Amino acid sequence: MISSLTAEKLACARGDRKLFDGLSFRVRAGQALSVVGPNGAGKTSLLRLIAGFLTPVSGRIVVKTAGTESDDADERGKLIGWLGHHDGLKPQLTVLEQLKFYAQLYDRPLRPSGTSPVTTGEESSGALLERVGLARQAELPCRYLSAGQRRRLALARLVASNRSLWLLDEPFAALDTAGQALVAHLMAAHCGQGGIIIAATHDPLGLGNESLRL
Amino acid sequence: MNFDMGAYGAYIWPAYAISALALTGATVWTVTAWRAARKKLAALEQKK
Amino acid sequence: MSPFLTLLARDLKLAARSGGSAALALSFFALVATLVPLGVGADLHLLARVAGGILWVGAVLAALLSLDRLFQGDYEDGSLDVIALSPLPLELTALAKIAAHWLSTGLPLTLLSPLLALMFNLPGPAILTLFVSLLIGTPAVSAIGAIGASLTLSLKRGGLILPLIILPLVTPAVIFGAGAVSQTLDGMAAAGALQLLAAFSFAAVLLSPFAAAASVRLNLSN
Amino acid sequence: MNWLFRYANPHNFMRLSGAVLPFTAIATAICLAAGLYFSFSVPPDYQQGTTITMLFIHVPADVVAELAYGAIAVCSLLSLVWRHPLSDTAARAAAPFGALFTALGLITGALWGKPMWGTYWVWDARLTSFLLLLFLYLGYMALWNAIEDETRAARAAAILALVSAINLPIIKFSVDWWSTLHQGETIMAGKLAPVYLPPFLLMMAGYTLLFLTLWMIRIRTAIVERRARNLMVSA
Repeated sequence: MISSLTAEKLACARGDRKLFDGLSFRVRAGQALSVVGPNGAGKTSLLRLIAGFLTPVSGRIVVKTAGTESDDADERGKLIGWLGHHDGLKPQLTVLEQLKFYAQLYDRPLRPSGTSPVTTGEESSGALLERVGLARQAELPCRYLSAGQRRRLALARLVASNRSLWLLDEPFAALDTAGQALVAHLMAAHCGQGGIIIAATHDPLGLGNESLRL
Repeated sequence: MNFDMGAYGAYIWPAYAISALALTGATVWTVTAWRAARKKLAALEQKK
Repeated sequence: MSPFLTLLARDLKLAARSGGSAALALSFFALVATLVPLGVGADLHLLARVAGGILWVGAVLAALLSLDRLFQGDYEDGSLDVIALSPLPLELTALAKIAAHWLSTGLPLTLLSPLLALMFNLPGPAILTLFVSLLIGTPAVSAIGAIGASLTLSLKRGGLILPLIILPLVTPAVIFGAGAVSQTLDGMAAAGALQLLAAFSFAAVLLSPFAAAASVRLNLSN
Repeated sequence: MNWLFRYANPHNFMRLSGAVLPFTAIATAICLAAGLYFSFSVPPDYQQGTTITMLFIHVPADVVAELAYGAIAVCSLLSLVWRHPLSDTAARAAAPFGALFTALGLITGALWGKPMWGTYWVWDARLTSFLLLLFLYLGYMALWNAIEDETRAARAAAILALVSAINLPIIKFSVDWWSTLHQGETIMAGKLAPVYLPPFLLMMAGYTLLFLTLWMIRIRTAIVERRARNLMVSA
């Protein structure tokens, strides 16, 4: 389980353009950090930096887990649940296929609906889809989903990945009020279980959390 | 020096001509680009 | 199911559902094989002579058709980010995609080749050599192709530059594959050529995932 | 590796290459002039006749063509392993010259082939390998130009160059194998008689020096262009 993430004097550049410099912050288990700032300030780049897709020009990111400390991007990647701009869904796959694919890819296979859990906390695919409000769409190919429904499925995938460090890029985008409430609820639950959330967002997260302005 | 290539001259001279042309062309192109870049940088540094 | 097989199964499912890229590759392959006699004439003797080369070149071109989408689809819709953070190393991700590409194009092309070879008047033993050479050689095309696909994955018109990058690199496969067929035609043993082809294919499948993973990683830094 | 990085720093490179360039340029001119003089002073070969003069421009072009690809591969390795930006610039700068020398090797080879075999193009193993090398150069340059972001283009091109460099010997081997299969001929038969060595070696040195000179100027141009761009961006 993750206990904290610390950024030390991060600097990031895209091509010849400097995005930010000397950026330091710390997020502890159970906390959420919202990254706010105008378009082009480097919110997405910060998330990609934490995910290890980008390498910082200088500075480092340290993750503490149960007594050990590491600034290795690959190690960190194993803790990360990613929700990017794009939902990562294939139009040809059904909602259930898509969810099961990601769950198995993350080595957290979902229990088929109607069977009983083997270990505690193991959720069934049906229950998870129910939770994000897509139970009726389970057999529907993703190409027929609305933008909001696609986002809900991406959220279900995020939950199914069972990672402790959530990196969310505009988690409220494309969602209606009920959907936004769902995101807030999922995030509160994640923090409640000792997870960490770092979210790039226009709106405040509504968790009484800290925010970082770029 | 002997420039009499006999019957093979029809192949040898074009080969030398093409090689000379290409290498001269490459040199001219390289040097022109270098001069242009230098001039541009000098102009920009002057403006500062 | 392991993450590797999960990804392989998904890519095969996607290939089967998106208009059947295998069917397209097969049609293209058959079409090339039809155009050649129309171009060079229906002299059965001549056709038998060129069959090995034509069918090998046709198979490589047909396999190239669907190659540019190997990583591009996942890159564009954001799946690649999620896959990259999964427990599956990118090298194995690349290998799964190579395997999926081969199973959905290289293998069907190989299975179709004896039929086309018959139409080219290729004698039995040569047909067998062609079949075996395609079977062991087409994985190299998918593997080397994966390098090209990963290098061009962010390009809108990557499909144009991909063949330029890939074709020179797969020439050894074409040479050994088609060479084996002509050796059989001449009544020589083709085992040597097939062994060279197998070695090339093995090395390509073994090493390409590393190059492809490196270039996927570079394209994620966006 | 530290000594290398000291010279690979753009500033130091500009100083060092600026000092070396006049000498390589003069040496190039001397070698080529003397090489040409001797090329037309040697007696005709007892087998090939006057076509032996073709050798003095064909073989150096081929050798430099391969040398340039080797240079690109080494620079690509330096760039991928040590992430040095100057090696990317150097790799990119070498490519057009490599392609040019490859093309020259092919053209002179074809013109040599006509009197030798009565046809401009024979699918001889060496010519065929060089044709494939030309395509490798074209693909490499096309990839550089296709990717907008320069750092990404550099890394992608470096990966391609390394993959190609590993594959190049295999391609050559396969083409040689193919050529024996079809009873192909080879253009370079026998050993070079001592009388032809002076023009051959001088032309070889001249071509190599010309490549090095042009390459350095090209790298310098790229560095100056980048400086100008940085000034324009910051202004």
